[in-house]
Amino acid sequence: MSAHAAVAAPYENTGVPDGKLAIWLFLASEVMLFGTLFTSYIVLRTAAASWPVGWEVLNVPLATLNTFFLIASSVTIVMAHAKASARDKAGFYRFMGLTVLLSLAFLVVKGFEYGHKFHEGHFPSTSIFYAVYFTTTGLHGLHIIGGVAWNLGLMWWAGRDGWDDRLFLGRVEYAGLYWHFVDIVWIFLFPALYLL
Amino acid sequence: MSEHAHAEPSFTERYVFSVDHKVIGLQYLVTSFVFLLLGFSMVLLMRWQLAFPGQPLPLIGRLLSASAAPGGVIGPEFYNQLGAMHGTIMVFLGIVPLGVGAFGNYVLPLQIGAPDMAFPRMNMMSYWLYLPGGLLMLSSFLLPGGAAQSGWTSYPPLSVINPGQTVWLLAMVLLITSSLLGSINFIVTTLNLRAPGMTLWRMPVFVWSQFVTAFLLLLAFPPLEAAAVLQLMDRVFHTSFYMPEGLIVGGQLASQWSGGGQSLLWQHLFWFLAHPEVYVLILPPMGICAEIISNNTRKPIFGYKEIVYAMMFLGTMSFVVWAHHMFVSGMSTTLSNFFLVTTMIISVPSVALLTCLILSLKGGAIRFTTPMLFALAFLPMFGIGGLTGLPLGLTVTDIYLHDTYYVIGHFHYVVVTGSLIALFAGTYFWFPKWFGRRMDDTLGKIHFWGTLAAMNGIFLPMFAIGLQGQSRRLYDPTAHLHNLIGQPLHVVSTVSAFVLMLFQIPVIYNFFYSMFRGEPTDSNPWKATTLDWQCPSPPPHGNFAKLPRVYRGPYEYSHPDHRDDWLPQDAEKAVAS
Amino acid sequence: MNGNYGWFLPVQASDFAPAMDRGIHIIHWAMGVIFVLWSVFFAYLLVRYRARDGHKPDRSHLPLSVSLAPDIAVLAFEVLLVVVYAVPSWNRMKRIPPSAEGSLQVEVRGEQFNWSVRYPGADGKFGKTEPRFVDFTNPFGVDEADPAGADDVVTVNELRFPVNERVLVRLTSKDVIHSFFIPEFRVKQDAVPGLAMPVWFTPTLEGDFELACAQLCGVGHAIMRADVKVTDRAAFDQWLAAKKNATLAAAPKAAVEQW
Amino acid sequence: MSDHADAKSHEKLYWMVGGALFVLTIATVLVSKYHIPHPWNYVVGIAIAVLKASLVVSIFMHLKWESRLIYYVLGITAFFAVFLFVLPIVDFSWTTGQIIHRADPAGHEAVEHH
Repeated sequence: MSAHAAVAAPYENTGVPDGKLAIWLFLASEVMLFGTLFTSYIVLRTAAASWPVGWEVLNVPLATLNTFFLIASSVTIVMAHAKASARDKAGFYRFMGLTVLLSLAFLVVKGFEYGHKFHEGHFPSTSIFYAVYFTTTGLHGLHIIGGVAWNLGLMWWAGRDGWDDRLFLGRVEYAGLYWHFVDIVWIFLFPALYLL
Repeated sequence: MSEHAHAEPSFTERYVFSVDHKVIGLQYLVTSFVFLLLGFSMVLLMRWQLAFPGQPLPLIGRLLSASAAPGGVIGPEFYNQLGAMHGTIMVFLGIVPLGVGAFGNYVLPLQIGAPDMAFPRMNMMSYWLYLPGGLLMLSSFLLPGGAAQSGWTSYPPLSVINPGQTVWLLAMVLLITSSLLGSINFIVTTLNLRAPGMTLWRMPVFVWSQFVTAFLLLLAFPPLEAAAVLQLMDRVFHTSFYMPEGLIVGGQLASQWSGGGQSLLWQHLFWFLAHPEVYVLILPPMGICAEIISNNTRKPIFGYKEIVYAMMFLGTMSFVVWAHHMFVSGMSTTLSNFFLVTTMIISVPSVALLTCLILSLKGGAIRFTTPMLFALAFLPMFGIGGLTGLPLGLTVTDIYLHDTYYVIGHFHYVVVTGSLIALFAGTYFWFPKWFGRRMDDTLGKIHFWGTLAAMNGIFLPMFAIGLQGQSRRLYDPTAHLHNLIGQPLHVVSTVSAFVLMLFQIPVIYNFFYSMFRGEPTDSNPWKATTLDWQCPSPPPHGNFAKLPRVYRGPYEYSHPDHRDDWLPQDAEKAVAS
Repeated sequence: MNGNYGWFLPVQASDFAPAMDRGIHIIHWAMGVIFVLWSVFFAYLLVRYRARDGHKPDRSHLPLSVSLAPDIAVLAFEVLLVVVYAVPSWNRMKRIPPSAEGSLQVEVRGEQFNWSVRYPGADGKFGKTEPRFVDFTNPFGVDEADPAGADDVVTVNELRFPVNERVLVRLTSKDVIHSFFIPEFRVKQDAVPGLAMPVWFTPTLEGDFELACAQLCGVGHAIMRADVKVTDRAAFDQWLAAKKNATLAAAPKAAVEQW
Repeated sequence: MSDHADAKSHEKLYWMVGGALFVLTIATVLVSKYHIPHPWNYVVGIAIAVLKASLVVSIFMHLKWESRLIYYVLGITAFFAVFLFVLPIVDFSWTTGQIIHRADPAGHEAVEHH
């Protein structure tokens, strides 16, 4: 990706490799994106006449299970990075595979939840609560799909000649950083929509 | 320098899908100039309708479609489309890509001695998201609903009810993603790819302005992207983020929106972006002016550190002033006092920047080359723009002046006679670096004096019309009685607008003629000290044959113990003889 | 075109107008002085330091204190302006609405390209309104059952105020954002659907004025205006009574079928 | 980045943090199930979420061992995000007083905003 090796750079630089700086900047912009969604949620909630209680309207036990999936996938992706830095290829495949499986499980549960709501006749246009619910979880779901695609790409690339590429380790770490951010968004989204 | 030496790149790889920051810079340059021309021709149609309401357009009246302009007379719907698209094209497709995309992409790596951007492929992706976004925006004119017609600010509920906004929102998402990737690229390049010896405090002011602008783009655009997604959901899936209860549209209850939303939420999120956006419009041109003034006064600019600190302070404060656009929109009045104070605070760094640039002239030997003429004209013109911002920033006087032509005069003085003139200066200044040839000087001076006079002719009357209380975005100003007295001023503005279009012909001809048959120049015609003039022009792939080492600050002109009056940054030491 | 409008600000026809105009005058005088001073200094610099034979640029710079003087001066002027003028008058004009009893209440509701106006009539109370009762003859959707609404007077695109009496407007909108702007009264407030914004002023001059919509509200934004007439109290009461009889004669049928 | 020597200790640390996150998730669900008086349930809910997020950021995202530059970037973002949050909410806390709570189109009176 970057035009020069991070380590032997003759250039005046900050010691932080390009990729890491880029991913943290990207996460900064994502913080502003999801921050806006949370501001809109809080503003719409304070201005609304009445706001349904998460327990009655949404399936909280299922969402708790979903949270477990996402937290587990966070653990497995950081383990995958640890294994990759320890040059243990089998370990890397095991944990990265687990991460992809857990995120797919999250998507399946989310799909089931959406289907159940559509079946009951609740659509984004039904009320402001459902509008906020579908939009925020939908955008978060899109970010998860992006993450899954990135992780699968990494595994495929590792299989070909990526494992010995000098940028491989960095990219695994950046995939991890992005994934932890998506997990943090869910950590705030889960209580905001379901519990409070 | 480049890591992937492979077979000689094909034509498309070299010019169309190129990863070289110089080619991408030129692609941005030509595309944004075309968009500026398009946006300007739209405003000519509007100006005709404002000066002579109801009279058919001469010559091209018959060419317009019957629905848009029945009998050659522009209809109100088409007028609103022109208004909304003029604003959007000029801001998002014209000035920002020119200032950040073209000049930033081309000149920044050269000025810090880098071979290319940190992520060349992502840089190419930025352009190839910007161009489809721009074409999608333009194509909305041909779609059945017509283009967006709720102003470039697209306030709901009007923008949710009106046709044409969906394509506008999709194009905006593309443009925002392009700007986001661009800003990441700029920040990483500025921090990690500086030539050895080029510490942060030896970077030219232009690089600092691009650096601060990149942070503004990075952190201000995502809120608009989220707000655009919410508005897209309102339009397509009938959610009601911005639609309150009990809307009665066209006599019936608008039942497709269940209500519960807040229209003011969009205004907060939009202006949270739009105010840093206007500082994105002004910071790169100020950086260009600092370069040109220092070069043409043959002495270091006044207060390098003050300028950089003022730019940083301007960037920081620009996130805290957005609601001075909403004083009369129903925002809480206590909050208005807060934004009044922050707006007054942000005027200080603008004054500081202008003071430093003007004091840079003191003690110099001013050469009145064409770029210098434009840069000098920037100072008083931006002064008028800044000063007229005072009554608008003050809550009380804004009650009367909000959304009148006074506002239009204010921001056009800042953007047109401010940014655009500085960007013209940059074009004349760096043209020899881009093409190895110089733009013709006499044509340049004709273009300068004509453009300056015509621009003032358009925008000065707007202050008078605004003080008379004429609202903006009026299809036919004579429909309101209190506007009738200002009608002759509209005629003056319209005539000046057509004159301004005439004066753009010299620069267009000059630009394309000099590209191939201009007077050839050496690699440093202006005798400049910054690194971009120490490499051949046009620079080859990888820019510098030998990696330059930097020994001193950017503006060492008239150094006491150096033989000629400019000492390049990468020169080992001053040579006395 | 009556004599209200000149080359500069329109006639001052409300109690806020003099205060607002004073601010505009002060700022424009200050801007003029600052711009002239800067231009003179700028021209001097261009002439004095132009490139010519025998003229060497000198790199000595003014000390920071001198260069920051203009910024400090502008900031001091602004702080003075904010503390002495802006915050107090803003609070007076926009912060605390006057009591409903002490002022003439009017409900103004913007819709795409008309201003519906309602006076509460003798009982001083507005009738309850429902969105579903809205139709062409009933722009506010006044509920028939509510006795308070019986004596309300409804007009479209026509406002009338008695002179020297405080007016409290309850401003809202039916569909999109409009803006209640009377240039002569120096009053402007966006009419946001879903919000009821208080706007208040005291007309001080009798005559014909104009309410113009100041926020883009669609295709007919340019023609969205209403006539504002300020007369003495007697003429106002007479007009109100005449209007009352007119609306009674054309009272909508009792049962409005539901569709 | 962490070199190989203490890789083992890091892995143990990751599993412990994973466990802590599990426990906190269960805690936040239980807290919301057994109702806490009005203002406090928000405070506790947000506090647990912030605690979980800080665990993920500091350990999983290696922020503890990161260079100061990343702190500056996150500091700037946090500074602007605060304004993005605080000001619209302050504004709407006043604007809600102006909202017209129309009778629900279905006819029954909308609950008056307390």
